[in-house]
Amino acid sequence: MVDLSVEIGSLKLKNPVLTASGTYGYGREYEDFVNIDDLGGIVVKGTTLKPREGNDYPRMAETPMGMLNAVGLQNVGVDRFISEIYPKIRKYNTSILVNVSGSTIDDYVETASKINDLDDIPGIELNISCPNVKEGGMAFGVSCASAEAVTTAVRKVYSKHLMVKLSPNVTDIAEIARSVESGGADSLSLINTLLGMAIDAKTRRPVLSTITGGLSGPAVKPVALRMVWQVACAVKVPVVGMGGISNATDAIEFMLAGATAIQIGTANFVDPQVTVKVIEGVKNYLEENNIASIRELIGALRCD
Amino acid sequence: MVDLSVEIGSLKLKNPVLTASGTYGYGREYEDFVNIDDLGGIVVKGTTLKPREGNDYPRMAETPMGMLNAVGLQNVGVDRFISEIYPKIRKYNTSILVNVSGSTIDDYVETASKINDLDDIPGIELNISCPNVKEGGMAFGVSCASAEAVTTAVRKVYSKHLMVKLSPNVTDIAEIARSVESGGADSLSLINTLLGMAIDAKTRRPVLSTITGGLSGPAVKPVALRMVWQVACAVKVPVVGMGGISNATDAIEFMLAGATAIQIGTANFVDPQVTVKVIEGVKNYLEENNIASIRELIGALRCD
Amino acid sequence: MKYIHDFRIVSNQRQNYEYIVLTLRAEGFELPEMLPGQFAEVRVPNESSVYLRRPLSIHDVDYERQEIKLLIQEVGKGTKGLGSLPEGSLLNLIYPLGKPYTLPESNEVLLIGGGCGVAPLLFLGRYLKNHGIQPRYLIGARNAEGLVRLEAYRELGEVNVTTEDGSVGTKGYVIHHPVMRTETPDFRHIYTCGPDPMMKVIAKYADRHGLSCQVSLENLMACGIGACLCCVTKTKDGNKCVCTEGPVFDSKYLQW
Amino acid sequence: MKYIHDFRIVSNQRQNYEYIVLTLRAEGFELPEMLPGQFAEVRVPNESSVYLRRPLSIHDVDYERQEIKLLIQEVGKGTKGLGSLPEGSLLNLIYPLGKPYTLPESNEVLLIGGGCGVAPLLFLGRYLKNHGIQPRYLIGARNAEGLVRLEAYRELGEVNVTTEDGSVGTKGYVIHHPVMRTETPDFRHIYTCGPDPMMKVIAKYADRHGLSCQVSLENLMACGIGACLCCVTKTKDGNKCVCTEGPVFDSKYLQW
Ligand SMILES: Cc1cc2nc3c(=O)[nH]c(=O)nc-3n(C[C@H](O)[C@H](O)[C@H](O)COP(=O)(O)OP(=O)(O)OC[C@H]3O[C@@H](n4cnc5c(N)ncnc54)[C@H](O)[C@@H]3O)c2cc1C
Ligand SMILES: Cc1cc2nc3c(=O)[nH]c(=O)nc-3n(C[C@H](O)[C@H](O)[C@H](O)COP(=O)(O)OP(=O)(O)OC[C@H]3O[C@@H](n4cnc5c(N)ncnc54)[C@H](O)[C@@H]3O)c2cc1C
Ligand SMILES: Cc1cc2nc3c(=O)[nH]c(=O)nc-3n(C[C@H](O)[C@H](O)[C@H](O)COP(=O)(O)O)c2cc1C
Ligand SMILES: Cc1cc2nc3c(=O)[nH]c(=O)nc-3n(C[C@H](O)[C@H](O)[C@H](O)COP(=O)(O)O)c2cc1C
Ligand code: FES
Ligand code: FES
Repeated sequence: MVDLSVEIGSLKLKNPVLTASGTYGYGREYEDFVNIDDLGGIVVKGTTLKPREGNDYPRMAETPMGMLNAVGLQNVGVDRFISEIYPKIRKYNTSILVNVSGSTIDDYVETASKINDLDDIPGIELNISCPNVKEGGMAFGVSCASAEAVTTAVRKVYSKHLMVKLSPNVTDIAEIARSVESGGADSLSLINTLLGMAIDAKTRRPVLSTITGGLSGPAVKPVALRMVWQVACAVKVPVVGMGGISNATDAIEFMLAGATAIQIGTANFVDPQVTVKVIEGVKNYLEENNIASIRELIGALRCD
Repeated sequence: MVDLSVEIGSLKLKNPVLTASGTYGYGREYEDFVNIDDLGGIVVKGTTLKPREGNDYPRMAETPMGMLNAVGLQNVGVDRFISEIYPKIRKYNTSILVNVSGSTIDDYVETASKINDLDDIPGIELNISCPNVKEGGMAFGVSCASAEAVTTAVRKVYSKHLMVKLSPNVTDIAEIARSVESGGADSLSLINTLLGMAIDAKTRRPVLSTITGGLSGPAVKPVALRMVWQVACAVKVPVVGMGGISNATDAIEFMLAGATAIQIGTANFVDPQVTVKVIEGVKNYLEENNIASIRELIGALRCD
Repeated sequence: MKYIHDFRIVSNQRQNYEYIVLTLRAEGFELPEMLPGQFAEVRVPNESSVYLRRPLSIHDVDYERQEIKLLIQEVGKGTKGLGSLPEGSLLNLIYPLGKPYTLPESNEVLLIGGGCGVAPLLFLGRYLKNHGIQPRYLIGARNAEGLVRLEAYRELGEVNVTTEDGSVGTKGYVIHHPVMRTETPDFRHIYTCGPDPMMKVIAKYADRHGLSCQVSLENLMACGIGACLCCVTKTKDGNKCVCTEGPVFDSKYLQW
Repeated sequence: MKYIHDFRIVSNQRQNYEYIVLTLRAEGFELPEMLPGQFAEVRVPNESSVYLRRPLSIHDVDYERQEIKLLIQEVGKGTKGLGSLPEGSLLNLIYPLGKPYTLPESNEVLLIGGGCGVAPLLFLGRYLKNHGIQPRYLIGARNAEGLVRLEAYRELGEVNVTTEDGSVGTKGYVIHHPVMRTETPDFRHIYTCGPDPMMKVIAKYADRHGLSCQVSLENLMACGIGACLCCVTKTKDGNKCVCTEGPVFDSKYLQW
């Protein structure tokens, strides 16, 4: 039997396959298709201090092997998350991380400290990289100073696993990664979506209500893989890779590039069972290659 | 008859369709498939002061709806370009631009000034954005100061149309665009390739000899379109858009976003006749929509 | 309960230059219960640059033959890809999705369809009939050729038609048809599916005459199962997902 | 002169679990002159995430029937996509590309193929024969099943085989075959195509015995026409494009 378990710092996962925030709801949306307990973990929807209605429709556009979204962090807010949703999902026998978003440092801090009290939430993923809301989010993720500041502030109030999710819309992601590491992050996840745009030539209008939106799916995989490799080379904390992962080979590539675990996002829309197929496929790869533990793959890229 | 002609500053093109540097050789490679004189223009291979052997094989990897390349500016150098190639291509009845690359400002300046003397080359495209060579190129394109400095230096010695090609691997492309405009560029072209990476899970090695390479093709179109829109909003000089353009609809989208002309790169590999098909398709679009001149499309995106 | 299944395409029948009907058979599994107005998220096989699934209404269900039908208007890459599928090949569906049309409180109904919006109304008519309610149809199209599958609808009830060019039936849009131009409509419940502008006019008409009106929206969707929040419409309670809270809504609930 | 043409697939014949032969007919145009060793850049239709064309050797040409053949090993998405194409459909080719094998200076030749590298050697054998030179083959595969189209090669000349598992012919690689183990080879010219490691050993052997050796490389290609510079190999004159300066090279010219 091959060993699929990995440790992202204090976070012990039964396997390295998590679901990406904003693409898996609260897990329950996929219960008809997957035994949620089989997953390494789920990262639930972006959660903010106050409820958010999100952006106007239209919020999506298909692009070549990808999609743009402009959901804009529609969510019920952290209080209703705690009172209504948490009780229903805490029973899952998998690691549930909450993706925390905000417009000000105080927002992040207050939301994180509320989640700190939830016994069955072993960690948060700090989203300093959402391109779809005007008032902030991504702004924190594109400068070293602000990325470090928000991390440091949340670190003070949040005692469990603190994962920080990086924006790919930057000149030098390794530099941002090092700042966030200095700020006290336990791990880094990347990439969030690339800022993109779609136009309808017929109506001569932008497709999205917000004009620009976030690109995800297989199209972004080469960029994501490059950034994961750069970041993994630049920091000591574990890295969680994502961006276009659609099958076991993709997942293995990210781990070779240095990811300790991976997240699957957009591919869930195409195949709601993709997560368990990836887990199965990774297991087969290890067996075929006589590798006892998946941990041997982490950063095992041969560059000689 | 609809009018397809556009003007990029002093550069008058019979239609807005150019070919992107590094994907169309010197035009001659496509002579069996296309009447080169039908094109709006061709941007020839990245040309450097000294001949370059380029990077080691393997230099490419296919990715979802795109490709990575790591050619590394293999070229015969500006002197042999002038003595051997220029005489053969100057006869084309289309605008020929030379893509100029370098590792130092002096390289750029010297190469540009040699090309300034060629009667049948109405402009150069200054490549400050090549991700595939260690010693420079992209480095110039990712900071405002160096982007402006190289533009200013070349401007002093180059009296014809100076187009500067921007890198998409930056946090704020509008800021770089404004710097290059201040430096004296007559127009801006974008995007060059996005820095990406491919891994072979079987061999556990990078696919490219250089580990990372430049991503192009339809996959990058949403990012390119967004950047063209941002840059066209930020500067007064004309913008030439590219990145994944594969058909007339794509071309129209870039023009609506603010491009005065467009370049087609990777799509030439899939269909060597794509350029003339795009020209034909754009003509049909204008006719169907009763638009007299293609210039009416430039920046005509409705965002109300 | 939602399912993900491979169906066998037993026939792909072209209706006109832009409509096709796919008949899909369940092989190796039982068709689950489906209700009219529900839809499937269909994976387009082998089409480069069709990445996401496409939402399509359940057009008809035949439990005896274990078959369902999809009525598809070819508008873009995905639907054209579906139109070119050979009989015998497999098609992957996530289904049945969304909230269905619900039974009316009294028997006088009018089912109004425009464009590919007629698709769910065949299954709905059959369902109403099975519940003792006689469906009556009002179907609009651009021209005579645009009216597809009329025989199937006629088997279920009276069919009134409008065409924009007047080539068949009343000239104009559905709201120009005599059944809707009277101040004393002889129906109490409207079920409609079609372009938003059409449905908005119908919803206003229903309001004015105190009729109930169930509309089925066709918003752009990425997941179809409530996970991505891309398909929202404005309602009295804020943004709601069309794929889970709809596609069928009481028109009064919407703020579109 | 290079062409871009849609060919009709008149047959798609499976050879074994991983090899197929496509027979393509020119319809509405004349086959241009092609030479052995040249290749085509083939567009894989309808395959999602196969974006670029795939280079494939001209396996055989029949000017009378206006047909060409491709011998394809299914190794990934693109070649599998080609393997699943229905007869009657169209396939777009850019062809003929690259520099061909050239005629030898004397008549004693050996054609050595490994894996899908056997593909160009059928056309080459026919060409040599037409020029009065009797081809002799040495073909290597993993096992008996991996040896495809042997009858076709046998029609042209003597065929020697090796298999790695010894199930047919000599056990081992092509270089272990008796014709290559003698210190006095009875051939003066080697033509080879196959995996680089195999060809390198063969090139060394040729060197040692003063034989001429033409190798055909299978580098990764994006354009196939000399425009992208992705397909280079190291030569005595620096990096050269395999698609235009090759795929066939005199082994002495290479520095691989
Ligand atoms: C719940 C639901 C049920 C549906 N039922 C049916 C049905 O039974 N039969 C049927 O033919 N169609 C139905 N549709 C519409 C169908 O999903 C779209 O036509 C299809 O997704 C278009 O895909 P495409 O790749 O062919 O077009 P694309 O290439 O993606 O787009 C072509 C053009 O159509 C527009 N378009 C695409 N999708 C939609 C949409 N959902 N609404 C409005 N405009 C759109 C695009 O903006 C573009 O201009 C339904 C949609 C929904 C949400
Ligand atoms: C001039 C030339 C002539 C050729 N002639 C033939 C022929 O007649 N018959 C035939 O079956 N094949 C031939 N090939 C090889 C063929 O082009 C590749 O096998 C094919 O492109 C693989 O595409 P794919 O999508 O199936 O595989 P992919 O999914 O792209 O790749 C599958 C695996 O194969 C490897 N691979 C892909 N292309 C090549 C390549 N060119 N060289 C080495 N490894 C590769 C990849 O790295 C990967 O590991 C030729 C190649 C060249 C350059
Ligand atoms: C519809 C949608 C909604 C998303 N919402 C969030 C979010 O709320 N918070 C967040 O950090 N990332 C969000 N993302 C980004 C994904 O979590 C992920 O980083 C990105 O999509 C890249 O991975 P993928 O290519 O596998 O989808 C969203 C992505 C999509 C497609
Ligand atoms: C094989 C290859 C070689 C390239 N070489 C150059 C180059 O020499 N100089 C340059 O400025 N851009 C070069 N580019 C970038 C293209 O000109 C273009 O900016 C990019 O590919 C995006 O456009 P596309 O998606 O239409 O290909 C190259 C691209 C490719 C694919
Ligand atoms: S389509 Fe994803 S939530 Fe409705
Ligand atoms: S494949 Fe493009 S130059 Fe050879």
